[in-house]
Parts: sequence; structure tokens; C-alpha cells
Amino acid sequence: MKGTDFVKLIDTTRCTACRGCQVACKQWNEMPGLRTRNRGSYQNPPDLEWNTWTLVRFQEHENGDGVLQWLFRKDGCMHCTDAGCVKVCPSGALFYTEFGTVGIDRTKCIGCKECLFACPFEVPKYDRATDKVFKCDLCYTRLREGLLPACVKSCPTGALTFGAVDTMLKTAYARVEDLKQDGHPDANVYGDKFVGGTHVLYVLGEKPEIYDSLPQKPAVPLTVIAWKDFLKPLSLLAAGGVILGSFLHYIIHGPKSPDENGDRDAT
Amino acid sequence: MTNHYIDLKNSDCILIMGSNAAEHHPIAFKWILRAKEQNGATLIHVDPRFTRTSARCDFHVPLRSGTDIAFLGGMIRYIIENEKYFRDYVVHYTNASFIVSPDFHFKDGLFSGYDAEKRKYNKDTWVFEKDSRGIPKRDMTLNHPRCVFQLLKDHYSRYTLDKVSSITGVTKENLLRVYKAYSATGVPDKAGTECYALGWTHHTTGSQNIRTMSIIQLLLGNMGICGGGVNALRGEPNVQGSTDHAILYNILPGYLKMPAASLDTLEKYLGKNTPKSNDPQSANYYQNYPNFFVSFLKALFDDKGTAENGFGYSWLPKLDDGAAYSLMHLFDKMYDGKVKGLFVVGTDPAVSSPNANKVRKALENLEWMVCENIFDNETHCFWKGPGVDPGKIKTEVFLLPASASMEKEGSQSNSGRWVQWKYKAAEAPGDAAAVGELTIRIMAAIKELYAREGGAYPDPVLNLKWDYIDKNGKYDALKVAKQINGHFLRDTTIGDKTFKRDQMVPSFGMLQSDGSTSGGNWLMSGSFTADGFNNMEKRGKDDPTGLGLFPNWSFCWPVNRRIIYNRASCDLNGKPFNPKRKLLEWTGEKWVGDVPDGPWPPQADKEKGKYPFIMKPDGLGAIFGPGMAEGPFPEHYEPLESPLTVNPMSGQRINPAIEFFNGEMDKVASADEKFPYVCTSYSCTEHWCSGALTRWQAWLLEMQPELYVEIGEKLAIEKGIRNGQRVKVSSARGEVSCIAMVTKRFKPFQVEGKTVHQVGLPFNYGWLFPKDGGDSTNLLTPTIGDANTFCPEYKAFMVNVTRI
Amino acid sequence: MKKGMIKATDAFERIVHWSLAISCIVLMISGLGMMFHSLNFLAVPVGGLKNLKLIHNFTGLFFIASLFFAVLMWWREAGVFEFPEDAEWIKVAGGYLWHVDSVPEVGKYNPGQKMFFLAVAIFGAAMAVSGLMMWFPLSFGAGLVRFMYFLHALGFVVIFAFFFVHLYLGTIGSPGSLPAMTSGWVTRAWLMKQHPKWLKETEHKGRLVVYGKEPAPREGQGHHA
Amino acid sequence: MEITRRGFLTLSGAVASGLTLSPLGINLKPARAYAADLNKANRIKAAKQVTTICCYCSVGCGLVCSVDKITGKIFNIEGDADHPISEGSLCAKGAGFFDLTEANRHRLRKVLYRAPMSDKWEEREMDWAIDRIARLVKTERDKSFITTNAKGQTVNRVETIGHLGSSNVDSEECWLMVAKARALGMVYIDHQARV
Repeated sequence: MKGTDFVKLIDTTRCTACRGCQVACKQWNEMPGLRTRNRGSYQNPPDLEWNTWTLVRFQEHENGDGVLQWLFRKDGCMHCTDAGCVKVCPSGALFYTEFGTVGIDRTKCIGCKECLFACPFEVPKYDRATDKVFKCDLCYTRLREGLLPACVKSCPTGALTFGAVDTMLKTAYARVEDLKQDGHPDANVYGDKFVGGTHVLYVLGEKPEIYDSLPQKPAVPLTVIAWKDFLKPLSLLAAGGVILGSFLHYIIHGPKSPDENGDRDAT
Repeated sequence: MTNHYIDLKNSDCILIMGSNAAEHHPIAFKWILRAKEQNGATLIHVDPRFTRTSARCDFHVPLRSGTDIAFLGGMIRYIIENEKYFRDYVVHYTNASFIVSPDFHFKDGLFSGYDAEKRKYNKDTWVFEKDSRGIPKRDMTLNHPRCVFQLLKDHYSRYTLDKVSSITGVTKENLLRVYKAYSATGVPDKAGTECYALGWTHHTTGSQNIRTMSIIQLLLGNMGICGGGVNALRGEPNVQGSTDHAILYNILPGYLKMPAASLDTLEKYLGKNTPKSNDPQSANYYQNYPNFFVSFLKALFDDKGTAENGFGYSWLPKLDDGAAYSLMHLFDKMYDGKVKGLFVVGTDPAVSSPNANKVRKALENLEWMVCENIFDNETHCFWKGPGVDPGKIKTEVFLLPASASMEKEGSQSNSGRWVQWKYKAAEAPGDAAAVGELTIRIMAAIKELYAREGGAYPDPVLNLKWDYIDKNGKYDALKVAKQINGHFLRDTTIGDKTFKRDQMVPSFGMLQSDGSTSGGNWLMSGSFTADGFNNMEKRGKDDPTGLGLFPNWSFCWPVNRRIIYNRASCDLNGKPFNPKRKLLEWTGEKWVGDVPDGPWPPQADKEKGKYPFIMKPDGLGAIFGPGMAEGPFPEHYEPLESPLTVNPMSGQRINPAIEFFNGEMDKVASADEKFPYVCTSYSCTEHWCSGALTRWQAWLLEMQPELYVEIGEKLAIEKGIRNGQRVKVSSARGEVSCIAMVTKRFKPFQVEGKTVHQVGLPFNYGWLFPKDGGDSTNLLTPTIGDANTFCPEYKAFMVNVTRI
Repeated sequence: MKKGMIKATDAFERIVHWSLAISCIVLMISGLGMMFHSLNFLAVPVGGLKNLKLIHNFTGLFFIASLFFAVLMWWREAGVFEFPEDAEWIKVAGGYLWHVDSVPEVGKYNPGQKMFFLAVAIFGAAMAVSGLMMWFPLSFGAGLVRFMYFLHALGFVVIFAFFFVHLYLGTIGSPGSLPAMTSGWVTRAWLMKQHPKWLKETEHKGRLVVYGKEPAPREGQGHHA
Repeated sequence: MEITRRGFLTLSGAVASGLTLSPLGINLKPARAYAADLNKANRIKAAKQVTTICCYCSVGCGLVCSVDKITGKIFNIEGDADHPISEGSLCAKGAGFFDLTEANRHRLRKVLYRAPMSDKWEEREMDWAIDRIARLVKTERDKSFITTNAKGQTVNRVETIGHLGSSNVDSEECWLMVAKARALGMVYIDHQARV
């Protein structure tokens, strides 16, 4: 992360799961609501969808002392510094913005879905009808006008804040210290230690492994690295090598011409 | 609210009980959390269910539905026994020192004066002893055996920890934890507040739940101070305004009493309703009642109301003495076929009324129904509801399309009494029009018919002032707002101020009873300046006290006072109890800070000083409250339907003053093995009330798509119910099919030695839309209400849950 | 056509070859256009990357069909190594890299060609499978799909490199080869140099088709039987 | 009240959160051409901003409606950062306020009438409905008006017409409904304050 980058801080210990963010996101981005069913949880839609770029996850958790906690985690794009999705995107639809976040220009998206599998957080979602991929762009259009992301603006309790990376990191670690004093010994900052640092940081009240659908050690998949960082250059290298080799072969060894006398039947 | 939303941040301890603030007032919760972060406030949630509120509180204490008075009664006992009360406050600012009549008594759940046949009290013995001047006698040592304090102590001595724990299902440790944390605010520099909502009012003991808390707040000196008060987080956008303006059978705008049949003249009416006090230190502000009432009549009938005709008093309908005309009474009468026409404006009683099966059946008896709304709903469409044959229903139904909130200009009052003006952003679609416009047009058409044809008692119809239209003939909200504020009908001089005819009345202190002023609602006098500036439009962001009063943001009744009873935040000499939060201070000449509860010097000035609770006849906070239907001290009674066959506190199982409805559909099943589980109904963040607005919105419906019942894991295992499975919930009155949400957030209670399970459902769904979203939870609830207000008992009834 | 030219391939063979070749080239070009942002311009003539993707996908189907026939057709002759002659040939690298007095005589296809064929067959199949799964990734597990992306890239590395080998040897690297896949008639001299064993065996069996001569009575079908 | 520049700042919430982007040296005019969505932020700048108050719970949060000056239609609604209570924030319902506007296809646009014994709604004209309603009210009032009760006391009331709602309309409308209902002599008057 660069010093000029911006970060959204999600303090899960302040979230009341009012889901203002979930709707504000849809309102600003003009994403529809779809018919769902209740599956025995408040969490709905069950997961991020092409039309749901952010989602509050609800999780009932009893800690070791039997004290019940209801954990709320706003899920969505983490805006990685080393973003697997940007790495694989063939068309440049996914790109790093000047804020350090990962934008998506859907006019360029060709629906190849490669990003779906390159993302360690399983964030990008594909819509069959438009043959496009959708995900949070941290309200790039708003940021450019100096407006807060829609979710951050809507948040009543200060669970969502937005600002320069250094400030936000400082805030996050200070909050974790407070939480540790206040009966949350496992409080931690999540996001700054992998994929080059994410532009969405969490303050978690519990260890990351407690939370549903939150990878403990997210990383760009090895296959993607092998593909993009190794095989991609190798393909040019190998082909180049062959062309060079052929050339050398031609000028050094010479072509394998038929022997003149071999053409006896031709006469 | 006695205080206001931002003021929650000034608290040191917030007890959220009878409310699910984080889910239903998410923005209020911003200020609740701020109290925790800025003052280190303790946040306590007492609720049967662990909710999103509980998730953010310091601790959650589960309590069986309908046992709040027992819980709080135990707190009163704790406060008194451990001397946690704020003695100076209790002695000087409450009626704790008053001596009660020797004829007053309490025995086995009943106060003196009970008439079992009428289920009503004769309150003649619920009075204070008075001295020769007619002023209540007091014992400032609080030792007199018949003083309010001693009676209070005596009454709640029965609410022992064991008893309370056994009734409420709350462990003794949890009880003590709450009592200790909350009673710590009974010192001058600490403030404790209480947030309640429908979780308290929706009980047969609803009003008394709130009164119990008021007693606690008075004992701890938490009334009238920053970060204190008893705060109703009300459920609808303008329920404060609609109550202030009295869309209620029993009051008129400004909480003026609806005339009773026995009061056939204005004089008799004013004589009955204007309180008197002989105590020179009591401001007894309601002695101005005639000014308020006559100005209201002038607002209705203008120059048609004269001193000679009692300003049109006889044109107002009169209620039978002691009779009630609430929604439940209306549907009861409609069920009997005695109601022919109905206006249904912005409401969906077929979903939101108790015992909805009865309500839906009752609607079939109407000859006509006029509905005004922005979406269709189950009430409008009752004639094609489940199991209804439209071919047999004669009702003519009109559904008039209405403007949505942002499509019209007008004011809304929030719970903190901030009356905020809002603007019209766009035209309503199609033929939709503001409810004000529809009301004006319908009434104008009726007036025209009466003018042309005459008819039954046409006087009030014809004499009603009805010119609230602009030059284009459209509803003019500003004109109505000015009529509500009031204006001078002739040039008038009051004190050293002179007002011209048609100038606005700048404060209700200026309203007159001689017919020289008109004012549609005295509380709102001052919403305009004399020159006609609309104070409700004010958007000043200055906060001079730093306490979040924002005196220049909108208008706040009364007279822009942000915290009611604020003089009680100062000691007898007008110095703030808490110097860190100076709400008000007497400089020796005047009060500075919030708008004071009256200009008079503080109480220590025996000549000109006044007591702080100026709206009370005695000027003091009422620990002894004779106004209540079921007794001056709140007492625990079981809900109409409960798991217990007897009330552990007394021989009175249920509230002795509630009124029964005995129709064929009003079945009750208490402590019945067929319906073994306590049930409560509620709402969710994503929907609003009956869901009649929110179910039509895909973004919201997507998050909460259909009816569910929350069931504890233990009960689910017992019943073999899996999470997400479809189940049937049934009561003596009806049943609903819904999705089981098996949760750790409901835990069984230990009540009177047995295990009691509680379940709960939201009441946000109806059969009309979405089609497969389930029907109203109110198909289960009983037609029964609070003894004072007739708020239905939605929050405690008995059900069964079975797999389908 | 000169008299004495020998028929090395039949029309079907050549059609399959060119189907495979053209689809492969289209796939490589469209693939490159998507693989490298710097080559995104390759999509311009077809109206954008999305069309390029569609072309790539559907050409892929064509490629799969061609590959299917190619494998079916050439498997027996090119898919199986014969010992010891193939081993001998490999020892001297077919005489391509250094001077060899006598290159061991091998069948119709020399081990180099066989290796090329196998590479095309195996990696082509891998490209087909991985490509199809990349086309419909939502029907498979994330781990599997991620591996398929890797495999597709790996296949590309191999095929892309082999493509140039083949191109070189099919043209200037081995003059006289090209007609085998254009007209199908090659010179005896070229055959003597490249596939002497096949020439001898076929001639011995009397199945050699020589331009201007009556075909010998057939005892059996050709190579693609 | 129309707010223009200030209104836009109000909408932004940038000040309230201490967020200022440009002073940090970020080029707010990136070279990269961005999708069509960009219009929305720009459209807001060009729009009329009208403040309103939320119509759900009673907290009274502020909202800003952005109205297209050409079409007169609302195209975006979000929190009013200037509002001292809500400070620009909104819950799920408030954040979805836009879905209450005419953009919601379920909004009622025409008078619907259901005739006796009918099984369907029919569209009618407003004028017709108002006249018909007035006639029905008068007929019922005239028929059932009670001058005196059982005890012989003057009561001047109508018990056969009820009035329900609403806490979801403006105060001025509440007052008008009360004035109308009381002048007609109605006594069964109630609304959501009780339920």
C-alpha cells in the first residue's frame, strides 16, 4: 500500500447489522433486489451476488465461557494491493485506481470469469444475463468527486470509516488496543498482512478463524501466480527460443534437404 | 421522549428494556454507542430475545415476556434498601414526602376502591392529606408511615430477589448485575436513562411498565437531566405528531380531553379539566387549559364560534363517560355489524391489529371503506383475502392513491419532539395526491352536500373553517401549519407586547380564552414567530452547551424546550447537579442553557420560585400516581395468556382493570397445555410495522423475504425442528405457517420451578405480497389491551409450534 | 505435376491437418490477444475482446473436432514408437542437429514427428478440457478450475513453442516437406531422405502410388484404415 | 428549500468524516476514462437538492433527494450529512428510501374502486370517487347521527363511521383529518399510536 492510498475500515465490534450499507450500496449502484427465501438466518442473500456487492454476515458464536455473541461482518471486495482479479483480467476491466482500490469498468468486461477464481475472497460475481462480472469498486465514481463510499456514508455507528491508509491503520490498531482492554483479548486487525495489504481493513473482536467465510491466510492462488508470473513470460520465451533455435539451425546446420540422387524415379 | 435522541450520548448508564433500539432505531443507537465510547457508559439490554441490540450492549439479560414490572419492582426495592436513591431530589422534587389518605390500602393485588363487577377502581382514597390551605401535607424526613416513600418501600418490599427471579426467569446474579449498574446513577453527577418502545406498551400492564421506570428515575434523580429521562423510542415517523394532533378517540390536539357527555357546557368542561393547586410554589401550568381549549375551538370554527355559543363546544361530539372507542372497540363493534363506513388512511389493520382473523371478518360487515395509501395492502383487499368469497361481500371500497413522504411539504415530529419541516422534492405519480389534499377535497364535497341539501345536525360541518388551499386550489400545508400554531384574531396587547390581528401567536403563553386567539394545537404555538417565520424550517447547527441540544435546528415543543422538566437538573438554588453537563443554570436573574421549564426563579426562592414539574398540579414528580387505572403503584400481573395458573405476587392473576372483549372469536387459552410456549411479536430492521410499505420494496424484501419464527435450540431439539424448516405456529385464535429459525438467541426460562420456552415472530408479513411470504402474526394475538391506553397485548401470548 | 511424384497423403488427411492448423493459429492469436494487455489490439478487427473471446471459444470447438479426427487418423502411425529403430533415430536426433552418416530408417513418421504429434495430441486435449472448463467454470470446483487455468497456460507454452518447430521443419527447415500437406505429392528424393523405410515398405507391398503409373493391386487400405 | 452548492457538500459527508481527498495531492481527474456510471455523481452536481425527513421510525433522520432539473424526477436519495441526529447515516430502510418514489412500480397511480360483490379493482377518476365518497358519508351520517345517548345527554355523534390512521402522514394532515372527523361527529378515531 502506498501512502497516498485510501482505506475503508470495518470495525465489526461497532456494527449493529442494520444493513444500511447493504441497501445504500444497491441504491447508489442501482442494483436490483431479487426474490430470496429465508433459510433460517437473517443473512440474505446468502452470499455475495452479482447484484449484492456487500453483505452483512450473521453468525451466532458462543465463546469458551458460553457467552453468546452475535458476530456481524460486512463482507465485500477487500481491494487488495496485489489483486488476483486484476492479475488475471484479460481486458483490463479490473484495474487499480488512483486511490489504491480495485475498480471495475464493466464496459470492458468480456465475461471470461477468470477473476472469479483468482480472488482469494471469492468476491467477483458473474451475471449470466449481462455476461458481466460485478463487484464493489468502493464507489470509485463517488471517490473521484470527493464523496464517501455509499456504504461508509450510510453507516450509523461508525463501524465503517474511510480515510488515508496511515490514519486508518493507526485508528485500527488503537481500537484493537481499546478492545483488548475491554474484554476482547483476541481483537485484531485483519487485512494489512497479506496480498500486499488490502484497502479494506477489519477490526475483528475475535480471531479470524472464528468468522465464517473469512480466509485466514488469503493469497493469490499459486496456480494464478504460476500462470501469470511464470508461464505467461515463459510462453514468449519458449516460442522465442524456438524461433531463434530454428534460425541458428538453418544457418549453422542447414536445412535437411533431400539427396539429389534420391529423385531417381522422377526421370 | 422526555429528552431527545442526541441526548442519549450524555448518559452514564443506558437501560434498554422494552426496546430493540439497534434494530428499530438504528440511528438512535449511534448515540447510545457514543455514550459508551465517550462516557464509558454501561449499556444494558433486558429482553426475552438476544437481538442486534444485545449484540452491542455490555450485557444482555433475558426476561420472560410480560414480567417487566416484577423486574423493575425488584430494582425499586434494591434502590431503597441499599439507599441508592438521590435523597435531595426525592425529597424536594417528588411527591415522596406527601401523606396519603389513611383510607388508601393495598391487599392481595388490589388497591382500595376496586369494583370487581365493573373491573374499575373508585379512586376516592388515592388522595393526599391536605392542610388548611388545601396544600398536600408533607413529611420531609420521609419517615411518616403513610408518606408516599414509606408506602412505596412497603409495596416493593415484596419484590425480593427470589420472588422476582422466579417470576421473570432472570437469574439472581443477572438481576443484581443490572440493579447495581443502574442504581449507581443515583448520584448528582451521573445520569441513567431508559429506552423503551413497544416492548413495554404492548402489554396489559403497558402504562404501568413505564410508570415503574418513572418511579426509578425519580428515585435516582434522573428526570429532567441531560442523559436521563424515560425515553419512548416511538415506532412511526410522525407518531409523535399524530398523537400531538390527536388522531385518537380520547383526546383533542395538544392532549386536551375529549368532551364527555356529562359535560354539556363549555363551563362544565373547563371546570372539570382545568387542574387547581393552592400551593403558591406550584406553577400548575395546566391552569391555562381554557386558553388552549378555546383557541382550539376558534381554530376549528373561527368566527362561527362565539362566547355566546360556547365557541362551538356543542358542535363537538361527546363520548359517554368512562367509555372507550379504541381500535379494538371499533373492530368489536364492526364485527357485530354496527359500523357501516370506515376511513383507512396509511394503515393496514388487517395485518397490524390484534386477532386479525376477527378484524378481517369484521371488515366484511362494512358498507363502504375509503382507503388512502401509496401501496395496496391486505386491508384494502380484505374482500379477496384467504378464504373470502368476494361474491358475498357488499362493501364498496375506494382506494385513493396518495403522495409519498418526499412528494409533499409538511412537518414531522420525531420522538424527541423535534418538529422538522420537510420539502416537496417531486410530483406524486399519476393521480396520487397528498392525504391533506384528499382530506380537504372529501370534506369540501361533504360540506357542499350539506350546504345544498341540509341533513342531520349540519352545524359543525357547515361551521368548520375549511379554507386550507392555495391559489391553485391545492392543499396548502403552510396554511394549516399556521392555523395550528395560532394567530391573533384581533389586535391584542399582552403585558408590554402588542400584536396585530393575523400575527402569529409566538408562544402558548399568549393564547387567550376570550376568543381573541385561534390555535389549532397549543403545543405548537411558537412553531412560527409572530411575524410568520417558520421555526420548523430552522437548520442552525450551533450547539452552545455542547450537549447536543441544537436549539436552532427545527422547532421543539414545548417552546423549543429540548429537555422537559429541565429545572430538575439543578439544585434548589438553580445550580446544576452535574457541573460537567450544565443543561441549565440560574444566574440569579435568569436561567441560561436550554429553554427552562418556566421563567420563575428556582424553588429556594419561597416567594417567586416554582417547583420543577410545572405540568403537574402539585409541581412535583409523581412517585404516587393516582391517575393510573390499576393503581398508584405499579404491581405485577401476568399477561392475559401466560404459562402460570396463578400470579406468584397475589391472588390477581391478571391486571384487574383491563376490559375484556367477549366475542365468539375472542378465544383465550392461558396455561393451556395445547399452547405451552410464550410468544412475542416484533418487527425487524428491514421492514416497517405491517410491512405494508416495505414488502413492496425489493431491496428490503430481499433481506427479510418471509415470515419466520425464532425458536431456541433446546425447544427445536425437543420438537424435532430443523433450522430453515417450515413450521406451524398456532394460538387459540389462529395459526400461521412460517420458517423456523433455530437460534442460540432464545434460551428457556426457569419460572416458578418449571422450564418455560419462549418463541417470537415478526409481524411484518401479509398474504397480499409477496404471495409466498406468509401471513400476519396477528392472526395469533388476542384482543386485549392495556387498562389505560388500550394498547394491545402483542408482546405476550401463548402458542404452540409444530412441524408441518 | 511431374511424373514419378509419390502420393504421401490423401485429401482427408490434409483437410484434418489444415483444420487443426488454422484453428490452432486462430486460437493462438485470439488467445494472445486476451493473454497480453499489450496485444489487446488484436481484438480491434473483430470488434472487441468480447468477440475475440467468442471467436476463441468457438474456434476451440472446431479445434477439438479436428484434434479428434487427427488423433483417430494418425494414432497408429504417429502415436506409437517402434523399437529399436525409433530409439536409434533419437540417439542421433534424426540427423537434424549434427552430421550423421546414416540416419536409422524409421516408418512413415519419424520419432520427432511422433513426439510432435503426441505433444499436439496430449496438450491439445489438455487445452480442450481446460478450455471447456474455463468456458463453463461455474459448473466446477474452484480448485479444479484454478488448475485448469494453469493447465491451459502450460499447454499454451508447449504448443506455442512446438508450433514454431513444426513451422520451421515443415517449410525451410526441411525443403520439400510442404507439398506433403498441400498437393499431397512429394518427390522420391525427399522421401528417401525423410522416410526411407516407409518408402521401401510401401513400395515392397506394391502400394506406392506414383504419378503416371497404374496403381498396384491393393491388398489393404492405407494408413488411415 | 433548495440547496445547491451547500447541498452538494451536505450530501457528500466528506466534511463530517474529516475526509478531504484533493489536498493529499491526488489527481481527481484521472486519465483513465471510466464507465457510464460516472454520470450519476455528475448528475447529482447538476441536480436540485431537496431535503426531507425519513418516514419510518421516529428518529427523524435527514435525507437529500436529488431531482433532475429537466425531468423533475428524483434519481438519488441519500443521507443529509448536515443533519445533527443522523449525520448523513441511514439504516436499511432509510437507505432504500428511493424505492418509495415513483420508481417503484407497485406505487398506486390511479383511484381503484371495488364495487359490491365484485372480485376485482377497477380504475376510476378521482373526481368521481370524491363525490361518491361524500355522498356515502353524508347518507350514513344522516341515517345514524345520535343526538342524545341512553342517559339523555346530548352527544351529537356518529358511531357507525370509523377513522383509522395515520402516523405516517405529516402533522398538518393529521390535524386536518382530526378536524374533519370531529366536525362530522366521529368518535371511533384511532391510529398506530396504539398499535
